[in-house]
Amino acid sequence: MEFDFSDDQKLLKDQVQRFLHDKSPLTVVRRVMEGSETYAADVWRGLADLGALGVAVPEAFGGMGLGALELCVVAEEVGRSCAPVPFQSSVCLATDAVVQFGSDAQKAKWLPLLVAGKAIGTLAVAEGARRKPASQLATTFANDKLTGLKTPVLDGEAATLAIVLAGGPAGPTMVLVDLTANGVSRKRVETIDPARKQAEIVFEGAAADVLGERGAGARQLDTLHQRAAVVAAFEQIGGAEAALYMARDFALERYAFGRQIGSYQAIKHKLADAYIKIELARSNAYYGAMMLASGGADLPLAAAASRVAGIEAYEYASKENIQTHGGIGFTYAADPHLHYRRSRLLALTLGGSTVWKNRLVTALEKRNAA
Amino acid sequence: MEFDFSDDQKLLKDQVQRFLHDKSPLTVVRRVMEGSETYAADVWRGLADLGALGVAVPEAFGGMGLGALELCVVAEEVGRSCAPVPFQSSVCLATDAVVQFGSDAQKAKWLPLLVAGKAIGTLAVAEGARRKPASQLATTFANDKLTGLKTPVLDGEAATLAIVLAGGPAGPTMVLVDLTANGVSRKRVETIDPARKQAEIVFEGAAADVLGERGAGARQLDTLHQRAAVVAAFEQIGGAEAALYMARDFALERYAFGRQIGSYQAIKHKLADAYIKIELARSNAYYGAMMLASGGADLPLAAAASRVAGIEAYEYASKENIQTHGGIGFTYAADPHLHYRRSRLLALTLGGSTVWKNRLVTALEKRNAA
Amino acid sequence: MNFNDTPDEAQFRLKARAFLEANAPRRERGTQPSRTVDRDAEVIKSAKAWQAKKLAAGFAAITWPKAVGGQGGTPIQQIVYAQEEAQFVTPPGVFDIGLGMCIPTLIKHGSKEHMMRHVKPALTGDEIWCQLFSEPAAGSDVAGIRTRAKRDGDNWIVNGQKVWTTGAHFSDFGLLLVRTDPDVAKHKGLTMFFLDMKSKGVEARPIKQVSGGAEFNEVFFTDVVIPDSQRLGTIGDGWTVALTTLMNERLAVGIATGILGVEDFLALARSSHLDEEPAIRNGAIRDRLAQFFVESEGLKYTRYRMWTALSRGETPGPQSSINKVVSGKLMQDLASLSMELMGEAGMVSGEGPGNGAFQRQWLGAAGFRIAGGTDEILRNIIAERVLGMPPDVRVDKDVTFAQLESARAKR
Amino acid sequence: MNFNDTPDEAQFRLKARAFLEANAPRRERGTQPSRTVDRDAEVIKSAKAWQAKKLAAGFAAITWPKAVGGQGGTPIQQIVYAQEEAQFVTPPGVFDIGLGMCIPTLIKHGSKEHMMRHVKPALTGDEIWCQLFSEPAAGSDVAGIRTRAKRDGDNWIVNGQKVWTTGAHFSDFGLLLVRTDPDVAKHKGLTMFFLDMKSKGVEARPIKQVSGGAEFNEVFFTDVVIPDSQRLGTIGDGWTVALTTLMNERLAVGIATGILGVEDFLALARSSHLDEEPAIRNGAIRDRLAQFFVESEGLKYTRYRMWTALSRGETPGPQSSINKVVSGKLMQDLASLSMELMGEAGMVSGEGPGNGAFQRQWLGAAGFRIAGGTDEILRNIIAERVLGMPPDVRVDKDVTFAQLESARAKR
Repeated sequence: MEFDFSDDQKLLKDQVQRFLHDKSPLTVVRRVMEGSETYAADVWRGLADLGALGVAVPEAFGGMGLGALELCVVAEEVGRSCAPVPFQSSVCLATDAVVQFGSDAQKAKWLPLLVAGKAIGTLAVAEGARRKPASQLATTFANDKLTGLKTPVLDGEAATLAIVLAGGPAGPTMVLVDLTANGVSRKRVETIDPARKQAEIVFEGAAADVLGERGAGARQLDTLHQRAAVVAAFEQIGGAEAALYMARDFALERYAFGRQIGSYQAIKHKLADAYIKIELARSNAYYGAMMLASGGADLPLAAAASRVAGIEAYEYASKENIQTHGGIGFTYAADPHLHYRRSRLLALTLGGSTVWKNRLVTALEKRNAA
Repeated sequence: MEFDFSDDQKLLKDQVQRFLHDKSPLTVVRRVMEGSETYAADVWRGLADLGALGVAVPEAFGGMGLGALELCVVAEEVGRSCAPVPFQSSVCLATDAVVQFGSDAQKAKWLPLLVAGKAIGTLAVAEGARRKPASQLATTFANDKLTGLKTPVLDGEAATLAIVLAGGPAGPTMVLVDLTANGVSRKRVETIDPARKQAEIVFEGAAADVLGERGAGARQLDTLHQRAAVVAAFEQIGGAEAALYMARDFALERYAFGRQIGSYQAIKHKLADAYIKIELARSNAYYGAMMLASGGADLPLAAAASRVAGIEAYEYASKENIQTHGGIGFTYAADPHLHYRRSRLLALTLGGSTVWKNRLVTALEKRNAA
Repeated sequence: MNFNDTPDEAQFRLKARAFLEANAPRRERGTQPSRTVDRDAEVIKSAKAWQAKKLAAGFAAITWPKAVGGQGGTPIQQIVYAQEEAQFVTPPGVFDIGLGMCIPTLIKHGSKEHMMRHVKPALTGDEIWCQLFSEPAAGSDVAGIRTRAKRDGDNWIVNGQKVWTTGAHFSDFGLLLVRTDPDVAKHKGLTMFFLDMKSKGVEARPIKQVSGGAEFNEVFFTDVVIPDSQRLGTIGDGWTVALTTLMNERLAVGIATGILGVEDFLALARSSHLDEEPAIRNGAIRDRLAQFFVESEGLKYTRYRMWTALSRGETPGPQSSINKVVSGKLMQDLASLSMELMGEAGMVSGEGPGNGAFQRQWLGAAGFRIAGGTDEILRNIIAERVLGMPPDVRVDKDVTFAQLESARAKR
Repeated sequence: MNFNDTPDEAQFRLKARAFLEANAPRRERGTQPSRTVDRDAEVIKSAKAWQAKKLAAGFAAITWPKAVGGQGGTPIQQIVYAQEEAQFVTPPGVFDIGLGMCIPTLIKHGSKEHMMRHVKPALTGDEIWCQLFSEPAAGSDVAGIRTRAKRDGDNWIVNGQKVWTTGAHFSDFGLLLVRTDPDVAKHKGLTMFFLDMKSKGVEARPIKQVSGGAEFNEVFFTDVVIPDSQRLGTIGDGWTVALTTLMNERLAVGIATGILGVEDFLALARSSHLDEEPAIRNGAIRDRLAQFFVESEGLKYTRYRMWTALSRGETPGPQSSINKVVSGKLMQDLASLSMELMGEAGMVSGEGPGNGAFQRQWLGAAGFRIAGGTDEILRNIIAERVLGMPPDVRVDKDVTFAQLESARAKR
């Protein structure tokens, strides 16, 4: 039984944790929230220097040539620090999209840039209010040109490369767009987590490349989301633990009626419940990581379970962190809301809990039919 | 604003409460659970003497000629006492079925007997394991004869009259069967609440009468269930309050670590939550009762809300009553399990929470479309 | 059972409606009074004018005795008026705290001179009051306040900090609870004063909330001088006086407004998709919606039960204590699931379905579960006052406040 | 990451499997070991024979040092053996408490003579032990026991009552915690003994549970004589000795068996209808099923994480403390929803889908959330031992047990 990360993986985790603890405290989150930066470039550069942006990218393209397990430990630390960097968009989605579906030329062009932090990628799917089936996309790709509007796009301002899901004669197709080229314009969209800027991007005949197979965009998106769901679960677990221990520390310091509020069962049991949810999420995510790393047949099921448990843990821990802080907890000046916001962002970017619970059961039905 | 029961209705409630408190303590529940009685005949006779079995039956048929509000207050007290009597089967379902759908002759024959407690009625719908659509009933009615098997039938042993939902050439039809006549055999079925005996009833060409309209059985069943759902909510509220106060009293008596366990927030907040659920159920049930009494257009919505909240309140209060009692709570000798069992019985007899939540939303959609 | 007015109530309702029709525009169907508004000078001016008009017409201080300038009316008349006013566009209530909590405290514990001077201007809207109790280290535990007042001849010198003060920056007077003796038990060393908010050394700073609003203030006191004549009750008896104020807070009949509820959620679920079918057809969504409905209607009819008791001249039962603890979580859960129905657009806070209203509610609900009594304190209150369960163990009863503070500092 | 055995583990597994193949029938796929069985004389006899066989083959007391008769093996070997044994039909474990808790306590706190006399017969299965700690008024608060032992020369005379004693009626010996001095603080006046369960004045009566089972007993002590030579530890030091026993309880690696889980629920949902469609197509049911799955798999992989730590020779983290608090509620919720899927037949306890197994689980789960530590105690343990939060306020620390009892009596 070897159901844990290896010593090397834990070493990498510690290294990333130390770096983020030193260089990306919550004051940096606030700096991005309130300032004009689209992301914390200093933190991003540091992560690139550590190799953290390319842990799962082959060495041939500048990566560390490790795998999904290493990506998961990095994600957990990014989540813990609530870092204002385009980690999910660029590393877990765009970079992974190129690795999974890119041609040799596309890989050679983009991966070294992405790994070095010199290009920032994002995945652009949503087209405004309310969910739409992939078959109803208004953005279209034809004659190597992309036309349409995507919003909200996470890190859409910072990104230099977008993986766009577009409609077209062959059906939904994933295309790769250089956002610095002609025919692309963007503007900021205000969201609930201003530490992670989002944008509306308008494509007016922008040059685009098919990524993967023409007409296979919906299937490719599912694959990407499934893979990213596992990694995101680690990010959520890191964030949830940060929120839990922030609450615990406050409960030890704060007094009411002559006692630490952490001595009241209402607070103790609330935080015990957060701990329970986090451990359930962690155990599910470990299995997800194992399936992701090994390409196991249980990946659809394990990814869905990781996602459902990850959303639940971070949501609960972050909202009850505010509650534990009492009046101070809902002031802008205090930190708990940073995790409350981030938990919601991470719950919505890859699709919410209801959708994934349904997928989980579909995968379970399939497995049990076999 | 007159959103409460009248003084007269409260007087009736007190009267029934006093009677049940004196004559139907939980020792009587155990007597029926463990003995050979099919129900507590003494308690039932007493309720009949009070007029409680016929509060909503017209005076012409021996009833008190009052209405649904009076039936609700009686139900609450029956629930509070956990009384082992066929109240829901006979009063809320069979008697109401005859009042709602019976011919003059049927009413004249059966209502006076039912009101006097000399006949006991029940409603027989289920046909064994798992839910089936009404269109797939195996019990059939043809040529005034009924053939088939119904199980489980609540109070099926004690009952002398059954309202049976049967298939037939015209579609599902409700029929009325004298269970003391030929062609009827029954045997006891063991259930989770042995204080309320249930039976399997086999009809072999038993004489039967159409009740209401031929082929309208499914619709009539919906009507009956809807009406009974409101009354059952009061029964659930009474039971939930009994469970809550049993837990509260125990928490005041029981010491752990030198303190009453009722001084620990884990227990205090658990019981506060039970109180909250009960009040939400009560408020919903009041509106249900008002709609039932006034024949208001909101009845489908209000009945569903009453049922959902009633199930939730009784389930929570009864299971956390066991939990509050600790080790003693799961001994057979202690009383908490009596309410735990009854809460489940009342949650299942008219269809469970998921089904009613769905009906609630259907009714809400209809109202909001109008 | 019915929702009808009694003849008296119906008559009062007609009178109220006539007054409102004559003096305010009707609210458009489906719109809600805004919950957080900037109280700028214009708004304050219009609120004062409206208060004067209401008083003149007999719709201010409805339940107060005539002897102190009220209308001698019933609680149900107060509710009837509020129901009617909610259908019109009127200035925001900036007098709720003064007339609902401060002035009743003044009437009960103040001198005849205090009443002569202050009740009338408060009623006419000329003077606005705020309440200065909570402190950074004294939230749920209000009696744990540290703001000190020291005697100086006929005056008291106040130093310290209050927090969560609604309207401090536009108030004329404030009701202030301070510690005058740290060397007795916590509850014994408090004294109540009122003060002119324009006094030297008083500084109000708005607190920015997570939701973006800033209705609350921090108020700093630096050597503020308060004459002893502005003391309410005896020295050291401040906790008793504060209980009067807090009791009046509980009597205030709140109708939560501006909240997105079940109907909004239903509308959203009808127009959204989940897994390629309309979200409203999804059983999981229906299940949650039903749960929201049961809670929301349960609260509504709980309010009706309370109004019925008032209408009968009875004291309402304890059931209204469930309101905030249910509605806070409901607001939060409903908003959260709504955002999920919007997919990625659920993150957008300024536009989209409801123009960011669900998102604002989700942010605000985190505070609603805390402000005016946390969920945890409210459950304690239900357990203790309604169910008669024992209080939590109190370790702060038999020691002086100074000892408590030094024990805390030592840990 | 993988689930593979190390070479050593694989070898041990093969050995264990070979032993089991040779000595027990394989369990049919899909069947579960029964959780509550009558321990009649036949069963006890076969259990004893099986224990002797296991010991001879080197699969009993796997983790004990060889010096005391164990195998000197590792915790992971113990787990590997348990995994393999679960695939075979073997007699129920009646030695778990004796070998898991009582004998380790005897080894740590007893004399050489105690060990010489008792360890071997316990290992070979000749003698069965039970543990007599809990009392009617001392459940979560074990140190609150009232059973008294009074000194009488070289003997002690015991009077009182124990409860929740597993296997008292078929045990040969019992580990007994009693109060020897009520005039000191609660934890100080306890002393530990062991006794022959056939002693005069010992009477065991089965307790009927809500679920119908009766694995537990009440045990009454009337002037029972215990020689002082059967004392473990010093007089008044019983609590320290008891902690050894309870610590060993926590180390016991439980694999819940005989529980209906996600697969059973899925099968039921596939074959049931809700609103005329298969229940498994209903979004609300899918939502709940997914939740059950996440919890159940979460516990499974939490166990794997613990096994990994053991396999590496590390001490497992605190995460296994979540097991019971999650699985109790899961058992209850899953059973409850299953009954709902059966419609009215959900009430039937003896037949129908699963032959009443869901119904039995629903009844049993109410007890599972209590036995061996209530949900509330377990949350306290997680908060205090894992998260480092303060203990609850203790009012029973600085008073004698007699004072506590008279204070309680007075209320």
